Amino acid sequence: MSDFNMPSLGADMDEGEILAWKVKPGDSVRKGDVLLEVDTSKAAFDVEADHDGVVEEILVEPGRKVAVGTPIARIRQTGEALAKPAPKPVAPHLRITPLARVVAKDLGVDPAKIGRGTGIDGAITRADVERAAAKHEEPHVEKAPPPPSGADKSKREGLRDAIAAAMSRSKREIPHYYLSQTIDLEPALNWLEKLNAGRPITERILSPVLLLKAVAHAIWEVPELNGYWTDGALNQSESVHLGVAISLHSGVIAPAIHDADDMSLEQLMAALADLVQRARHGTLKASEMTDSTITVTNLGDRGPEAVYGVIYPPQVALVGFGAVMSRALVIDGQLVARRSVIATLSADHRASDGHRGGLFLRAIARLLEHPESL
Amino acid sequence: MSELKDTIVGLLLKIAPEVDAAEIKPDVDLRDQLDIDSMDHLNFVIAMAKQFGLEIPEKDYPRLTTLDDCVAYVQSHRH
Amino acid sequence: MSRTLSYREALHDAHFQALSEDPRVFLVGEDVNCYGGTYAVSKGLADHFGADRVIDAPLSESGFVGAGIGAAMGGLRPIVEVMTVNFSLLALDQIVNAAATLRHMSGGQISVPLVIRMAMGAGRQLAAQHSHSLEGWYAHVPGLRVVAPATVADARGMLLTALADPDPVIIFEHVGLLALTDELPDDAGAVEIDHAAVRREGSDVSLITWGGNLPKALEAARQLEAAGISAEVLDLRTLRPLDDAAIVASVSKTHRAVVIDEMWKTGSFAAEVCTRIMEQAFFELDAPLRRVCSAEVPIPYARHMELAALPSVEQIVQAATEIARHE
Amino acid sequence: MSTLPDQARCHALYRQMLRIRRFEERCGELYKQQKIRGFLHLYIGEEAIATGVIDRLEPRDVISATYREHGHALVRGVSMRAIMAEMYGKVAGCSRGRGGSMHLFDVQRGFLGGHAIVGAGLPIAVGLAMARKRLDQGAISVCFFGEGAAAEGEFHEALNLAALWELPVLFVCENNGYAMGTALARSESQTDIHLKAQAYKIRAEVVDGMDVLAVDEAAQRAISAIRADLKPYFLECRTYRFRPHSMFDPELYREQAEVSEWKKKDPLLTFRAQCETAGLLDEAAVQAMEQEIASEIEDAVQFSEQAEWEAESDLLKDVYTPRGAP
Repeated sequence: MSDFNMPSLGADMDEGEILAWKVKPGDSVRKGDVLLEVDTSKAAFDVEADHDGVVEEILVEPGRKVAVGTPIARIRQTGEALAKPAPKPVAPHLRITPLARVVAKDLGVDPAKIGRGTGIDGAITRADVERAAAKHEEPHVEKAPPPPSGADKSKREGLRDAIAAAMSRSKREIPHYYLSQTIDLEPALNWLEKLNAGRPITERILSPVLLLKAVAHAIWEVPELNGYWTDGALNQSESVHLGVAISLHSGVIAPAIHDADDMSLEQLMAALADLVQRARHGTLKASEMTDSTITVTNLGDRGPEAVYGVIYPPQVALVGFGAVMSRALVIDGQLVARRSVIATLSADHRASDGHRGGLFLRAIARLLEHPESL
Repeated sequence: MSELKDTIVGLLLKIAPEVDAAEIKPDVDLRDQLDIDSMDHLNFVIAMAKQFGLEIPEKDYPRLTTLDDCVAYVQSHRH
Repeated sequence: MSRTLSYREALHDAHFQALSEDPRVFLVGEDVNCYGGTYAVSKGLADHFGADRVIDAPLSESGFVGAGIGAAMGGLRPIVEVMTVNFSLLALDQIVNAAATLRHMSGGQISVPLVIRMAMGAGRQLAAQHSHSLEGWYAHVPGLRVVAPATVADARGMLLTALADPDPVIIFEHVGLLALTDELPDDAGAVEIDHAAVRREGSDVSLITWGGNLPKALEAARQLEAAGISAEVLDLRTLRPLDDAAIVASVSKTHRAVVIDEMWKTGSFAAEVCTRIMEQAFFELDAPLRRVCSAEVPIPYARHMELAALPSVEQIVQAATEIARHE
Repeated sequence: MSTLPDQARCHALYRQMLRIRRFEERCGELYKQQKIRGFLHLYIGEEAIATGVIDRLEPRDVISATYREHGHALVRGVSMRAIMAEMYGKVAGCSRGRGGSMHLFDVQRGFLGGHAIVGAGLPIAVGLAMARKRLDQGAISVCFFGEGAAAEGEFHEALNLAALWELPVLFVCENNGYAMGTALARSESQTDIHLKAQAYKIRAEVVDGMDVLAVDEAAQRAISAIRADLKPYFLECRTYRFRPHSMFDPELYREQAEVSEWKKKDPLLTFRAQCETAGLLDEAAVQAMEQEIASEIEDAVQFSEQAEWEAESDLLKDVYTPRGAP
């Protein structure tokens, strides 16, 4: 028998709210199966089983918020004896008045978190929702002017809280250094256009995928940029899980593409498309939120020229790409207009030095000059 | 016409569920106003291609910049 | 200038005015002339207007209601008094099969500008054949207009408006209201009958009713106020066509509603009101709807049993408190 | 047997009865072709009554009838096109397609239905008489109904009110012997319907409803009496329905022999024979009438075929008088 604890889904996560259990006592689960949905201050995530087994007991019902590390279920590992009969399943229906449901949506309050309401038979009423919303907003009252009203206000604030905590910690603890390099993308983009020309729309590759692939391979050459700074030391990661910054209305998140370095361009393209889609729909998995070993932020072909990002702790590096645009470059002594991008590196000086960082950026540039090798 | 527009807006909402359909301006760059990235936009173009049975070459992507563009594009490519 | 008068006097005055102003108007019904009207509404009218305009009818409800329909079709403006809604069942054929249908069956050629007045309601120990509330049955029928004056001003004014209406109008006069008094301006007259009226503003719960239960709802609202619950009282006034907008507006303001109806709960008009709220204002609701209706029993004679069968102020207060104290 | 009037009147009476007969026959055919739906009650055999009575009325008089009222509407001058279109359910019908066969209305011609609740037309006719008496003294209200209505309370209430209040109503009972399938003797203890009227002190007489001249004469008597004193009058016209009650009726309740016996009294046959004997009508005249009538009917059918259906968007029309209407 083992306790299944509220997982940490990020460095900034202190507690989590159980939105819904996807399993019930008696269910067999395999490692990787989704057990429950947890809401952190950032977003809702699916949490997977970490080993095969049978769900014995649900310890914390939906709607409750518990600290990271709190046992929330008991899962008997395969082979263990049955401890006791399974308790009756938890009633899943949320008792809430129609008005409260509407107001909750307007205020961005998740009614499932409110618990028992004060209405008839414990129904959640508008007043319950408004109280919950007020509680949520309280810390902001002094710090900042109230944000614009509208849908997902509270969710937005939750995510902002998390970003604020993580970024503050990053700037407080991590001695950043910054490097940049202009990279000629003409060969890569020409190659890609040819590749795409013969492909149906669903199989075409977007240029940012090339950049991701280049980053993933460049890491092989400068591995100290890939990993975590924990307990005063660098723990280099053997796997390359690329965190990809995705801008949502509520704020930026950077879920991971696992083992990006082993992927073909097509696989990477598919993984990225899937990740963006699920990020938009709030159906990311918990592991995707915690596993990134390095983050890439790409401000897109319409963004600014360069980005000098803040490292997401406990990672030790962040790679940024600005807008792809035509620039005057000197190629073989000639001044020519070339499509190019400014790649930047923000790195933790505790884990690496500028020289190694420079090699890393040059590796990216070199890889992109020979896209066919990617 | 407006049915077509509604269909396209529906596709957009699938790509970017946070968007408020009522706030989409028909003549403003979708990526700017909806804060979606190139991947979202590609997903949107793919969805359009599937929905309307169109083959949309890469060079046509810039012709799908605004909602009005999309409507016009579908109308001119659909028989 | 104004004067205080009773609901009964207001009805009388309205008849007097109607008979004075339009020679096409006549009143027909059982005991409206010599007896002065069962509830003395028409007392003295025959002296002024003569026996051929204040006409005693034999006990032939279908006959004289049908005659009223024919007279209305033929260009007159009859007021037909049916002694109680219970007796109107003897004329149900004429009201439902003829008055309500003729305009439609004739492709719009015929109007039936008929007014039927019915006493109704319990509270006077008249037992199970003189006390019932069936206004919802009539409100069910397209082609009829159904009104229920609950105030002295409406008793004074609705008859005149009903007479001006080109289609059949049924006026339900709750016998519990006859002694109600109020001050009316001397020039009080016709009132519009298209809209419900907020009789008391409130913010926590809507008490929706009409006719004879309005005083109970108002009293309940007073008691609720003392308990810290602000009740809005909506008087529907017209049951067909129903003023949906007023109902939705009140519920959208208070987010809770109790509908008070002296009909039996099963198939009551309150059920119709609740359903409209569900259809049109579901997402405004912050509590389940409540109905306070008559107990499912023919109205008993014995006083205490009769009272027990009817909607009471206490029941209204209790229902409202139940849904309003859970904020 | 009554004395025959002049030739022109004989032609008019015969022609009117023939017109009803041919129209009803065509209706029966159209019903089988499903052009006419719902209930269809044919007046065949009873034509002499509507013809004899209505012909004697003035435009200011009003008529109410039953669901077997096509003949009455035709005699009253409601256009055949409008009647046929109504049965087709077209918006050009006299009740805009909302009434059908049982609910023909034409207010312009004082034809006020078309009432399909047995007995319910009588109180309404009483009320119409109240209005006639007050607004147009001398005008009368005529009410047609079957003998089945005599079993209804409304029959008795209406007769009593008309007599009590002294109202100018002509009650015309079309006694065809059967209330649907129930023979008179099986539903009434007193089968002489006019006696019931007399019990309410209403002048009442029995008329041979198969003889158009007898009906015509009785109607003249009744109508002038009513106009003179504004009191009701009651005619019990004994007649027979040659066709089933409605198109759904298998006629299990009467013998074919009885039908055959009555058919010998066919008002068209007997009146024609009478006129022919007197030299007032011949085959050529009848053929000319037949042709005219056939083309009128054909025109009505064509008109109805081509007429428009009412738009469904008008569904809720004519439930209430539009606000602001006069």
